Amino acid sequence: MNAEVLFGLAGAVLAGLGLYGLVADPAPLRKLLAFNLLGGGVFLVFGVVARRGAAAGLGGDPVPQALVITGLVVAFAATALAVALLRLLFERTGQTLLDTAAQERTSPDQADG
Amino acid sequence: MTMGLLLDFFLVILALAAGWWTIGAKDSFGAAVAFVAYGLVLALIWVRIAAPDVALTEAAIGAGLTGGMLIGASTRLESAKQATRAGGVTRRLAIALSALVAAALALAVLGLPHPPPSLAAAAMAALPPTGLGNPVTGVLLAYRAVDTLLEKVVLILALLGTWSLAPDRLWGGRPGRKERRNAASPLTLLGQVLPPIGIVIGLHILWVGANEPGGAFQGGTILAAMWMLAVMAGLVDVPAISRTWLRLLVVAGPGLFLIVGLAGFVVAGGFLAYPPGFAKPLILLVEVVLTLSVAAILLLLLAGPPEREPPR
Amino acid sequence: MSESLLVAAPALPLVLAVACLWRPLREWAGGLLILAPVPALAAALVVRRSSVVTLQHGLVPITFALDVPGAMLLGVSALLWIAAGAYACLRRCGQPLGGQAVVCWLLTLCGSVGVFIAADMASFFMAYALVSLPAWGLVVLDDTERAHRAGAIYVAFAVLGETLLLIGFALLAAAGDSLLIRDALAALPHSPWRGMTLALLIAGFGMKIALIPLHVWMPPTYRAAPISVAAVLSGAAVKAGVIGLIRFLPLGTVLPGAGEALAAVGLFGAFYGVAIGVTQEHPKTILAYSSVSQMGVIAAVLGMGLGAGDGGAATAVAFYGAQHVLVKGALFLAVGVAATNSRRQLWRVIVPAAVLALGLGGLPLTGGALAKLAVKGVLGGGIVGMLANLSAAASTLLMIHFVHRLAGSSAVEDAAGGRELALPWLLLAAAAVAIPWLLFPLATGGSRLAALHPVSIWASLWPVLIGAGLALLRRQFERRLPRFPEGDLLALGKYAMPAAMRIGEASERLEAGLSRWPVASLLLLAAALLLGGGILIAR
Amino acid sequence: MMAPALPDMPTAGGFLLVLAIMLPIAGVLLQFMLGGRQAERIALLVMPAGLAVAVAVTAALMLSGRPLVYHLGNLAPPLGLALRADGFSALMLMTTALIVSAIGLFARADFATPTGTVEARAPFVFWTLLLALWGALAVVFLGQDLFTLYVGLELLTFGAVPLVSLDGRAETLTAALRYLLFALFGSALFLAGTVLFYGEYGTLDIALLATRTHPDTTSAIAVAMMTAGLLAKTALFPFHLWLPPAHAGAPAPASALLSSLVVKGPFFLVVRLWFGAMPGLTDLPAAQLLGALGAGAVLFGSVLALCQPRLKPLIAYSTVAQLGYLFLMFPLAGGVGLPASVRMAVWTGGAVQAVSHAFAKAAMFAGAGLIGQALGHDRISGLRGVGRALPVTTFAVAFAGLSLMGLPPSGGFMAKWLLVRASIATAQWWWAALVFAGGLLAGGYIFRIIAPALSAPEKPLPAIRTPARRREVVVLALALISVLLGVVPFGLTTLLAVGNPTIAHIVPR
Repeated sequence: MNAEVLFGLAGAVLAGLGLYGLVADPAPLRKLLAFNLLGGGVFLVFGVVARRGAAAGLGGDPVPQALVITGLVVAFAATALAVALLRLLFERTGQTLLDTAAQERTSPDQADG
Repeated sequence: MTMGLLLDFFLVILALAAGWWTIGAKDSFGAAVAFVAYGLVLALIWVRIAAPDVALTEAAIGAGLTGGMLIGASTRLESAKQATRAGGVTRRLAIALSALVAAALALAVLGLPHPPPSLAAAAMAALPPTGLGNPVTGVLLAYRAVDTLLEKVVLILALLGTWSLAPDRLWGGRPGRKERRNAASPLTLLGQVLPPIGIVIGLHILWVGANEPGGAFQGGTILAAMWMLAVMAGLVDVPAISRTWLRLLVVAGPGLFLIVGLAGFVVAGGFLAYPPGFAKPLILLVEVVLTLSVAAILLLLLAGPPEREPPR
Repeated sequence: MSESLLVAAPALPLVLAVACLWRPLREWAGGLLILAPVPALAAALVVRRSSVVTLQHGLVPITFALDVPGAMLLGVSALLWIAAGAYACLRRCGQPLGGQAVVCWLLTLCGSVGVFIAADMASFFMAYALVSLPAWGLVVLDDTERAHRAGAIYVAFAVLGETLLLIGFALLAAAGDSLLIRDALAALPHSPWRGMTLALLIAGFGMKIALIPLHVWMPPTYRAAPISVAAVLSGAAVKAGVIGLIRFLPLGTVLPGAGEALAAVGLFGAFYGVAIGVTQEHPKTILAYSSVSQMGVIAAVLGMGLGAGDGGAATAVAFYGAQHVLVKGALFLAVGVAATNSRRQLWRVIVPAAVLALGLGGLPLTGGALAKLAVKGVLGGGIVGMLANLSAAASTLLMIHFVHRLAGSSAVEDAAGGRELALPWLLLAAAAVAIPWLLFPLATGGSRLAALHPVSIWASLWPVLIGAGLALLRRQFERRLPRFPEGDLLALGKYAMPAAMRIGEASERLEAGLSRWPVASLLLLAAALLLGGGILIAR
Repeated sequence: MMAPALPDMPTAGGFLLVLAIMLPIAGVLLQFMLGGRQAERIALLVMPAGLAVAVAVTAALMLSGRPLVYHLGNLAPPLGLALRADGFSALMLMTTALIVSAIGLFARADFATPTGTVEARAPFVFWTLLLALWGALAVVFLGQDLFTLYVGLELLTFGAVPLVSLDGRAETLTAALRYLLFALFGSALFLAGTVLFYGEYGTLDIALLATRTHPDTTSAIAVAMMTAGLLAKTALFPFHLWLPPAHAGAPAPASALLSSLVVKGPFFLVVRLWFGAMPGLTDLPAAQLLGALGAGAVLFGSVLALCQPRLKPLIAYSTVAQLGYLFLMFPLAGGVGLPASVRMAVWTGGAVQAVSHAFAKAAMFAGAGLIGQALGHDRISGLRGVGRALPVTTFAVAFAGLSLMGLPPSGGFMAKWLLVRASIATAQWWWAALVFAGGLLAGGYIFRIIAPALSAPEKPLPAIRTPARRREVVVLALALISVLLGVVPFGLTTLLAVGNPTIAHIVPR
């Protein structure tokens, strides 16, 4: 057992935790947290890949490291958009349930514009 | 077992505990707090696996911005009607399948080849023409510059999406509520003292990014944080989203990046290629402007959609 | 020059249909309806047999060719289209036809012409779709509840037929690896999918010619459609199915099983159509059941031809079909014309109509008698030949019933329109008498005199006499006859509806489940695991 | 070791690929900066330019018979990033350019900045996102690096989600949130696979991966995760939970873009992955699983379309169904020793289905928008008389329906014909039966729209707002293209063979 294997397995377990939250927790905010948790796990695996690629005097392969940075920014952007949607949904309806859409198909006519 | 490995074990246990807490916490607020802790532990792990650039980003974005945003959301949505918890069967299935996928991922990680493939040597070999010392910056601003450019566009789209949620009549107005300035509040003091220091640190991180860990995004995050602090202290207000200078600030970074890239067609024989000898100054210029744009975008993303009447 | 007529025949209606999207042109729509089939008629008359035109433009080359069966059906169909077009615009009394009517009419015409000359599968399929689907717009022209119900049934069967043919054609193309019908057909007997291909093709074309039990759309459709539309559908459009069978059955090869099955189904239909037809009240419905019966005879002839490997069956069937085009078209117009005549003058319609109608039963010296003579050889003299003669008797019975109903039905419908309506009708009726005599030598290679021989006359007379006798019997038992709804077996559809509704409801319940986040996301994880497992296991 | 084969070297004209991506992106930046009315003007300016670039790319491919390749920053993969256009990319690029331009023209009436306003919310957001989606799709169709493609997918998602909730009704907010969260779920899975690929092969470049991949445990898991992530984003049954509310709830021009183009992006990447990065997967039972999900989509989506009481949800479920056909490509194109002619049939069939559905669906949603505006509702039971009031639109919707049903001469027919041929040639009967059933069901749901539309209204329709003739013509043009694809295939096979090693050698030039 070395550090890379340890962190790699940790990344996998964290991803699993995130997946569970994403699937099973009904609150969208918690799903968002779980998504970020899942992302963290995946990035950690990428970090392990980078670390394994240490060479040429570098502590790790810089390419995956750079990709993780980009990935973190994209995940943040996603979180920001989702939070804005959630907040507005809450202000409008007082709830943030996702599984109500199934009933909405029978809602009265839309005024499409 | 070496000390280092012991420390790694400890970090892993901390990360798993924070992750567990994020999923299992009773209320959203607790979960969001746990997530911030999770981000900070991850940042430490990134240091441990020799990725200080990522560590900085994880701390700034993963723990700081994302965490802060989610904590804010959890307090806002506190009174939201809660859905009933998933049924037992669903949860058992979710546990089983998530565990299987995690196991598959673990299996895949264990199956990675020896010796591992790496672009480290190639990245270092290509670095001298750029004049940079930090290969991560080389990847972000030169080898894979288009990813970075598109990532900025992603940020702008997220901003546009956030703004699009405003009511029509408030379009063009200022986001958030006006913070009252309270001279006696410690926040005001912080808001007055910290930003100058923060700006210096931010610019420093940006500057050293060329050769040391750091760079546009990390620097921009710190600038945005300082700006936010000043906003929260009521010292400055978030600008109205219709302001031309604000729009210009937001697109300046990616815009300049794109212009430099297109100029590469003419002067360096290719899109996003830098002319020999001018690579480093050009990259630094792009980075400075990108930092400012990133700071503006992050602030605006934190501030949310416009909530006040637009200026007439 | 003459080859270019072959291209112009389907092209002119298509071009006019597109042009008619321009509103001002529709003012002259009446003239266009008469003009549009003219190149097709000319092509049938002038174009040399066995000439081939290939247009190399699209993904597949389009090939047109004309042979004797195709030319016969093309010519008489064009005549019917002209006459019915004239009838349609005269009936409007100067009122312009609607855009829907004109465009759908022209598109159906284009397809109707196209199926007779298409020599490759792609253009045949295209033409077949055109002759089937736009006709829906014609069936529902009256915009009544009945018309829309009939239209829905029509379209359902048309689409079903198209889809069966799509797969059948794909199998055929796979067998021969060529899109030319001739090549594909040559390869069919050796195809590993021969049985399947034949079944699909017969079912697909059988839909069009109302092979039992795929006939249920026909009576309600003809009943609901306007007179002129019913005339072209029953006369010309149905022959798309006939030419389809002629073109796509490997008639030169001996395929006993398939042939005898087709013959049996056809003969059954010949009697079944009459049996249901005599219980019907409305002249148009009776004519529809007569079509079911007549097409049954055609299927029987083709079946016998297929069983015996008799390539000559194609021409005989085409001749039989050509005769039916004119007679059935004229009879439908007669229903319309009868409605415009006062009771006193009704005989002017009834007498010629009766001659034509009895022709379907084989009345000597009529086209019908010639047609029966032409197919006699293929049917043979055995039990099948006997049954065919009996079916002629049955047809006579049905046609006497039709004439009776026609006489009792002044002002049935289409009461508008003037005396000039009689003109296209009379012309068509005259053509129905004369043209079979002209075509007879071409179709059979025999002499017209053969038809005038007393033996032949007796052979066609006795079934008519039996039919007449049966008609008298029918009058006796008029009250005791059961009543069947139009489309008989269609009534079974009411049992299918609840089943369909249940499927719909079950799907909606399933969808409500799948729309739930945990379900969808668990399925996603499961899919990821299955995909990974699938790759790993097979490795 | 041999040097990589020629196609991976940069080619003349490769800069066109940069333009194809950067033109819309530059447009987005300018729109964001100048705002207001300028957003619309810039979109209208970029449309012809982008169209010209797409035409130039296609022409370059057709003339040279070789794919276009460009190395960004003059740096070759694996360290640098490549852009590459093969025939399929060029076809999708062209489709995107045409549909985006058509919808842009169509949407001018819906998203005009009102006079007296400097900048209005909905128009500003719509015009900016229109170009953003275009740029994102260009990245997806041209990118060669899996991570760049990941960023492209995120661009696509972030461009699409705000369009769903553009009118701000609560149910569209829920729809947008579901869409976003499920798409993020997919992104995470895709990213996980990407990470594993890099770890195993040290590159993310598809062309390099194609020469290096072998189906060991890690690769299998990576491909499975990436595929699952993409399926979530393309809304293949049974992962379509987000699609009907999102596509039915968005404003009509946005629905047209989402249903015709946006869902094709992730599908395109599944093709890239299975035929490009990891060839050989289609021999495996996993390909049958993809086909089976496609079959489920066709049947289930069609039945649900038949059950919908309103027009836009019906069209949305039709998208669920039509996406299914695309996934028949995977089980059909596999098989060792499959004749090249069959492979070509499958490729052409899949590509024609993708393209003709895009045009047909854009026409349908745009047409549904016009009908909805004219009537003030989109209940199917209330469609009677629309044929008289809006003849051109009704005609266009009927034509588009023809293509969805797969009747000749439409592109939909050509696609089904080729897929059936391939299923016979590979002795996979069940797919032919599926096409059979799918055609009938599609006939049913199209008939549900057309039949009432062409019948007389029960009572005179209330005052109908007749749409501008120009808008109707746009809808008609979209529908006509989808129909004519079957007759005039525009040199499709030649184009598709460019840069596609599995079929390139059999197409005569």
